[in-house]
Amino acid sequence: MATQIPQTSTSEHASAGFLPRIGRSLAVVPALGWLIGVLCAVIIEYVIGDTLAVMLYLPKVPALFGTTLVLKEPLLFPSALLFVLLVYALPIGAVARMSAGWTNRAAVALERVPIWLSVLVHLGLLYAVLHVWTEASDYRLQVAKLIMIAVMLTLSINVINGYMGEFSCSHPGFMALGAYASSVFTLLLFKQDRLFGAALLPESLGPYFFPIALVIGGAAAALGALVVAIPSFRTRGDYLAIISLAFMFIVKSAIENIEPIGGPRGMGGQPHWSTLPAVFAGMAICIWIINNFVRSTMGKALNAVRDNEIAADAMTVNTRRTKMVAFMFGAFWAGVAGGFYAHEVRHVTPGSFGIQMLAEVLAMVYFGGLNSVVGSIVGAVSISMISEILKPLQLYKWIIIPLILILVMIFRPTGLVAFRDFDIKRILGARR
Amino acid sequence: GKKRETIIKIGINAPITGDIPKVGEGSKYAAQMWLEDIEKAGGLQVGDKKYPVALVIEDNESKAESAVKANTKMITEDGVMVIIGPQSSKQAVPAGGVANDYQTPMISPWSTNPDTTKDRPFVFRACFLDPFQGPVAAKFVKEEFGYTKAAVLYDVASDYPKGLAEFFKMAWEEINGPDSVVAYESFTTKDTDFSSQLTKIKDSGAEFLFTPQYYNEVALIVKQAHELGFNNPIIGSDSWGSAETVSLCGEDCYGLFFSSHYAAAGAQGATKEFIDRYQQKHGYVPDDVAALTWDAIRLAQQAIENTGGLSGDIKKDRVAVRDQLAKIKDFAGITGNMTFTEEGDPIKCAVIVRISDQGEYEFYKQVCP
Amino acid sequence: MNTSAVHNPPLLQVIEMTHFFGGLRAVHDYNLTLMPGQIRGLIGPNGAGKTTIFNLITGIHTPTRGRIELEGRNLVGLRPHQIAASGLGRTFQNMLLWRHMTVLEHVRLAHYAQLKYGLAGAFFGSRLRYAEEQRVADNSMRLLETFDVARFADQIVTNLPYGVQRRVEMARAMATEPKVLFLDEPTAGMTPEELVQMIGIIRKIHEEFKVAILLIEHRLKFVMELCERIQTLVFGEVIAEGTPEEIKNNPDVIEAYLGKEEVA
Amino acid sequence: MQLTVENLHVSYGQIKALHGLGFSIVQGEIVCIIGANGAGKSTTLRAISRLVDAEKGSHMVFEGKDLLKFQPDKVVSELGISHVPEGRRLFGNLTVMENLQLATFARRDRALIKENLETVFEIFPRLLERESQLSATLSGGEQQMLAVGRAYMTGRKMMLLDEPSMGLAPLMMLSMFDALKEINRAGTTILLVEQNARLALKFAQRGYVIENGRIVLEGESRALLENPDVKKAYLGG
Amino acid sequence: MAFFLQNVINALQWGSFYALIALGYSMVYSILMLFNFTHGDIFMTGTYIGFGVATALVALATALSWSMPGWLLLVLTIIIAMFLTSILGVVVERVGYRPLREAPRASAAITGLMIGIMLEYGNLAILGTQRYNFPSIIETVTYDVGGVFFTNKKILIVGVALLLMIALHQFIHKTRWGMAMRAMSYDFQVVPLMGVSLNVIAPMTFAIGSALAAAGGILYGMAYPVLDPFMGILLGWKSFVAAILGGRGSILGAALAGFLLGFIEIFTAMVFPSTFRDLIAYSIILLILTFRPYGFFGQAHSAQLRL
Ligand SMILES: Nc1ncnc2c1ncn2[C@@H]1O[C@H](COP(=O)(O)OP(=O)(O)OP(=O)(O)O)[C@@H](O)[C@H]1O
Ligand SMILES: Nc1ncnc2c1ncn2[C@@H]1O[C@H](COP(=O)(O)OP(=O)(O)OP(=O)(O)O)[C@@H](O)[C@H]1O
Ligand SMILES: [Mg+2]
Ligand SMILES: [Mg+2]
Repeated sequence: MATQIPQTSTSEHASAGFLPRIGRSLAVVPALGWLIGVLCAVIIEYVIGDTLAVMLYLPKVPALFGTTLVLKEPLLFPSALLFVLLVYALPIGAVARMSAGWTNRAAVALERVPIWLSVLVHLGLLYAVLHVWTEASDYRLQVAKLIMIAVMLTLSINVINGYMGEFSCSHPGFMALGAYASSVFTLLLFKQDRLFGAALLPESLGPYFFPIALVIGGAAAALGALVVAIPSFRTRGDYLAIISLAFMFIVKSAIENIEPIGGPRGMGGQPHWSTLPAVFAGMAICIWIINNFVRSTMGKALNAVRDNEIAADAMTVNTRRTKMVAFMFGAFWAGVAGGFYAHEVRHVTPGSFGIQMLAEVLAMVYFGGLNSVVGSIVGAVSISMISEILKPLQLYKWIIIPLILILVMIFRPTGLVAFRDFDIKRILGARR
Repeated sequence: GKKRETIIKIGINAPITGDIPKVGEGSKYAAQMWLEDIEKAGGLQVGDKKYPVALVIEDNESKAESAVKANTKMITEDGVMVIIGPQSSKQAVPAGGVANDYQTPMISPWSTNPDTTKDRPFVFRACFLDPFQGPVAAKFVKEEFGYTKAAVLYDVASDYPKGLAEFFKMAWEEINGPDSVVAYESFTTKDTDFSSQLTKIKDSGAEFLFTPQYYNEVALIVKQAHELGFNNPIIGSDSWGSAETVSLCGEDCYGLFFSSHYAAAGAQGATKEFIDRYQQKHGYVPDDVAALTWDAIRLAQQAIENTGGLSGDIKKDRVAVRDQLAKIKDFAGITGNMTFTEEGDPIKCAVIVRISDQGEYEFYKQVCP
Repeated sequence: MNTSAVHNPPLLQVIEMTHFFGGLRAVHDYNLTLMPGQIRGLIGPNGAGKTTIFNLITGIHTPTRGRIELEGRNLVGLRPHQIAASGLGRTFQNMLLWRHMTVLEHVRLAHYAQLKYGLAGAFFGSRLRYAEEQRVADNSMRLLETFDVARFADQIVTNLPYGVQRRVEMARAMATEPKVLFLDEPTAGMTPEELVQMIGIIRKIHEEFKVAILLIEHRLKFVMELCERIQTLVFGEVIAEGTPEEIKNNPDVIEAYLGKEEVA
Repeated sequence: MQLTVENLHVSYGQIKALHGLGFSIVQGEIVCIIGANGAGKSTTLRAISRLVDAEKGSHMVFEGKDLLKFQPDKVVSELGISHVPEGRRLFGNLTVMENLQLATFARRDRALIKENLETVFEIFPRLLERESQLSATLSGGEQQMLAVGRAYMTGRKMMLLDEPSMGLAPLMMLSMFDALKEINRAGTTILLVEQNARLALKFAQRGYVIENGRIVLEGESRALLENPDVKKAYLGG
Repeated sequence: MAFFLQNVINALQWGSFYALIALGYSMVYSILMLFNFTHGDIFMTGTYIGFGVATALVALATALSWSMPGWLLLVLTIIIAMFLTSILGVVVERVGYRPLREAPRASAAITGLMIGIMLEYGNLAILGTQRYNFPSIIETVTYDVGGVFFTNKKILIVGVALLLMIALHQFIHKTRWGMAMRAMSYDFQVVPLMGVSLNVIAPMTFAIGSALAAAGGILYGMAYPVLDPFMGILLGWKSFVAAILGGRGSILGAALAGFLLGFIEIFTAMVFPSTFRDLIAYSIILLILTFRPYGFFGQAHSAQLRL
């Protein structure tokens, strides 16, 4: 509900007495209303952002709500805050509230059409918001894309670690497989390149083949996942964690030893196909399919395997198939995320897919919340943002982020939004 | 509104955190020393105007993805004119792509991977490449000792040692015929035990060992080799060129040779000045990263000055700076004289350094391409 | 053994099943002929091997020796979920519930083998899937009502009272549409009042779903009232088999299991 | 009074389990608590052995000492209250013998320990047979025996028994209750929680009936057995 | 032959480090059922503490112009460092693990990971990026027996590892304390009912584990004398591998698996091209676990992950 607007809730802390009242009056706004509010805000920023920034002595339109400025130049904090208030908080709140009447009516109307249509309408709006917002700065765009890739990755690991309850450490490995497989595909076909020679197809055709490249990446990762899935029939828990860890090391070491794909030097020159619409579509599809799956009875079998395997077996659940599906499915999306990553960063090295990345994705998934699609989104977005914001602190960043995580774990041991169904109907529905 | 003043911003893309913080620190300190100089002079004189200068230091966390983000941010948000860094090829290659796309000159002080600068007119580097340094070491050993059987020990998972090891092997086999590298052994980053590889090396009858590793590994490799009874010479590369090599390795390393950009002990002129200043300020002799960063940033300064005046339009100025960079001839860096090739790689001489019996880096020999 | 078998083939037949745990012979030459719709009891002292028999039949352990046939089809060597899907439902002595799942989810999941929408349906949400999920949900609610636990449908099982959990477990077992239901001490931890209620519930499902039932129980009242025939197991071997009356008066059973007071 | 409990309040997060419950026990008694599922019987025992925290205002005194001041391990080692928890809760990775030995962790009286051990094996000969088997692989009833034996080994001023008859075969149940009587005769107070009310009341001298976290009835066992309400609600008609 | 024997010795030394660290890891891991991801960093901190203590002792001895014999210096260093590091272990238990005792195990694993990162960067923030040279506490003596080289330090290291392995195994299996620890790994909630205090057993476990890490760290520092704030990461993960390969709950298994890991790494590098070392070594581990799903001495029931 109110989770949709972090800006207002953080920036209006001062008026604590107000807050409940504002909160109540905003509670009637449906998702549609919020989206429209945010769209207005980003359009306002697009139009007058630069002028306003100059007036507020800001060097530029603050890229991430001024958060990246605050630590570098604390003096600019009031200006940044004012900017955020004027450009985001106020317009969003006002537009959302004022349009609540008709957006609610629209939401009611949308409740009557097939759900996918309603979802498409909302997604379209959300995309519009992102599109306008990222127009302002390429840095913003890149951060947004990398966050969306992180969301995919976190979701995919939640399938295994959260829904099925195995402590899998192999995700960097899956991602590496996806990144490399899709890169090989695109470089082979569309790029004149040191490793594979001339392009086989004209590059202009490329973007149409990008989905295929991603699927190939995902498939490679899914195939790799068999190495972990098959032992999981007979063992689990810690032992499986080690198997998956070994898998990660094996993938890294194997890539290092394959000269044709660059060995430790890595592989570069991928075309820049991870555009905003592509990544956005990828993420939306990923969320949609994963959410579909985990909410189906077949997907709930993952939970049963996690909570008690013997009982699952005795209740006709094919546990082997379930594990196989979970690993391959999770790995598939990690591979797709890897494909996006490779075509965004445009250079992959085996060294990137190691323990450091593992620590990061684990942090995201456990911070956000186990067994929850929303949790993964929250985890990926917040950890990525915090990590971006605190960069100016350099070393101390790595003391503060762990501290935050420890506190979250102590007070919410299963993560921020754990064990909650992502109920699209309820989220998109009208509010009364 | 009000007109914004033109500030020349230099971006530093360095691994302040992550697994090689020392490298980040060296880059940061060198850049800050340079900034002091400029500020003392009241700014950077370009044409007939003095411009204030600012450093934008971004941490790339020793990660490719963060290096890319840092470059994008510095270019699109901060509006830097030149980027110095990233240091490791793992980050420099992808980050170079970004710089090139945005037509922003970038100089990586330390990256040896050919891909960093290849087909990227806007990307330069300040160090020499493996295809040059490998043969230098091979030739030196042949001329100096006349050996015929070589052993190599390197980190497979790391770009620099692996590349150098390969070129060394190629050069050595060219001189001494096939199979003259009798042991070609490897390990993985962060390994500390090399006993198995060293046992193999010793068993192979190699007359010397070439190991293009970083200083922390050098200490371990040399000590373990001695413990295993391998007492033949051990030869290194420019990555040995940190004061820490000797402080960590101690007497075990005395008398060994390595190829490098400069020799700290015998340094003269600007080089010595830099070393002394750095040491005074930070308490240790700067390593090659710091020296190369210093040269890179001075190269950038030179190019900016050579433009003869800034237009105020950052996009145009960047192109102008890049053109001037490409034109630089015989730049007198503290790590040697440099001229850029077509690809943006410097042509420079190497020196052979001997670690003296006092543990100092003595100039031994110069080798030019 | 059973003469009517000629006309009416047995539903479940276990022949000379034997099992060892290491050197320990837990079950020895166990035979069982269960006719459709029959309710049978299995009693015996602690550690006699009753639970082990259940585990063997339902595939959790594989018997060292012996045959198990359901409607003439061999079950030995099948994986537990296949055995379950072919018509053997069960509950567990220690109740194996899924800690993080709601009551309704428990029962829904037990329909797993009946789902036909496949992975594609699960991923993309086909029409078939929604139809099936709806059917499963309806059926689950019906079962919950049968067991009188519908009001807990959306609660996480771990916080529920013991007796409720037992009934959820039975509802879950019934959702697999078993032909034979194995109940391992279904009344452990229940009050006498609930015990009576449980007798009613078991009668009801027996009639409504036409399942055959094999139950392990130490509460004699329960066994005597429900079962047509009872086997008594001691040290893995059946020492007596017969109607409740016969068992109650069998001196061996009294000696090994019941004790004199209980009968009196 | 050996144990006095007054105004006991316990909650599990949002769920309130006990609402100001109170009762008392005299040294050497056998007292039982009966009640429906979820009435709060186990919670009461857990509160006494301090496994769950009692809320403010609760009052528990054992032999003149404020029970609430003791850590759970001290309740066992210093006050001598042992507890057979619901669901047995054996240490499955330890053998039968190790489970019994661990129970004497805080005890120093070696000679007596040895004697007690023999007593346990006398009551439950099956445990002796299975001495070095991992307790996780015991049958349900065997586990129950071990749980009782283990509690016997810890401290013996008072024993809290949570459904000790669960899963025991009739004969075994009789012998266990005989053994408990024996233990009681040797001076251990017994507080018994049972679903099987008839059995419990037959065994105990006094009983309490608990409903929704409150004591609703108390009295001599015999009286309770005759009480029509109890008969109807807990004795199966 | 000399070549082979030399590698056996290499493997023994290298394996004994894995064994030593895995022992400490296994203590906490198998008792508290925690993935103790901090262990590698406690090991690192222990090494630094040992470094500090040794340096201070040498300085003290010089100041008092007293020539301390090497073995005394070593013993003193180890004892003091073990003590100090065990305090660190207790603190880690108190802030990082105790509040999460009832939480899913994976959450505690994450806090562990995070505390580890804090230790790394805390170290970096305090001591800077410089690497330190661990003092050579005792004089290295190299022996050459028919072309096989080994040093007095190697003998010491292998000896200590074996000794600690046996001592710890006895402690866990033969004493009441050990029994209580094992019980705790199975069901910590009812451990108090045995008259055992969780708040004594858990910190004690951490203290022992951390002290072992310090001992291992000092020996490690003597053998590989380059200190680095990130030196514990890889060793920590590998000892994690060893502890689990040995089988949950088995101290002996952990140590043996540590030695095995050492042998696998050294011998794959010996037999195959060393570039394939990790690939082959980890494939072997993967295969071992595929065919021995519960490690060497583990039991099936112990594999459940508490969530
Ligand atoms: N995995 C195992 N390893 C060794 N012995 C086992 C194992 N499982 C069970 N046993 C032993 O086999 C015997 C039979 O156990 P089972 O659980 O079948 O008894 P039961 O008849 O169900 O008893 P109860 O009525 O007490 O539940 C017991 O003595 C038990 O200790
Ligand atoms: N760990 C827990 N978390 C939440 N609620 C609990 C927990 N344990 C018990 N409860 C609740 O507290 C109340 C009392 O439970 P308690 O276990 O004491 O009942 P009981 O009388 O022992 O029942 P039973 O006969 O089923 O054992 C019940 O409503 C139960 O649902
Ligand atoms: Mg049983
Ligand atoms: Mg209870």
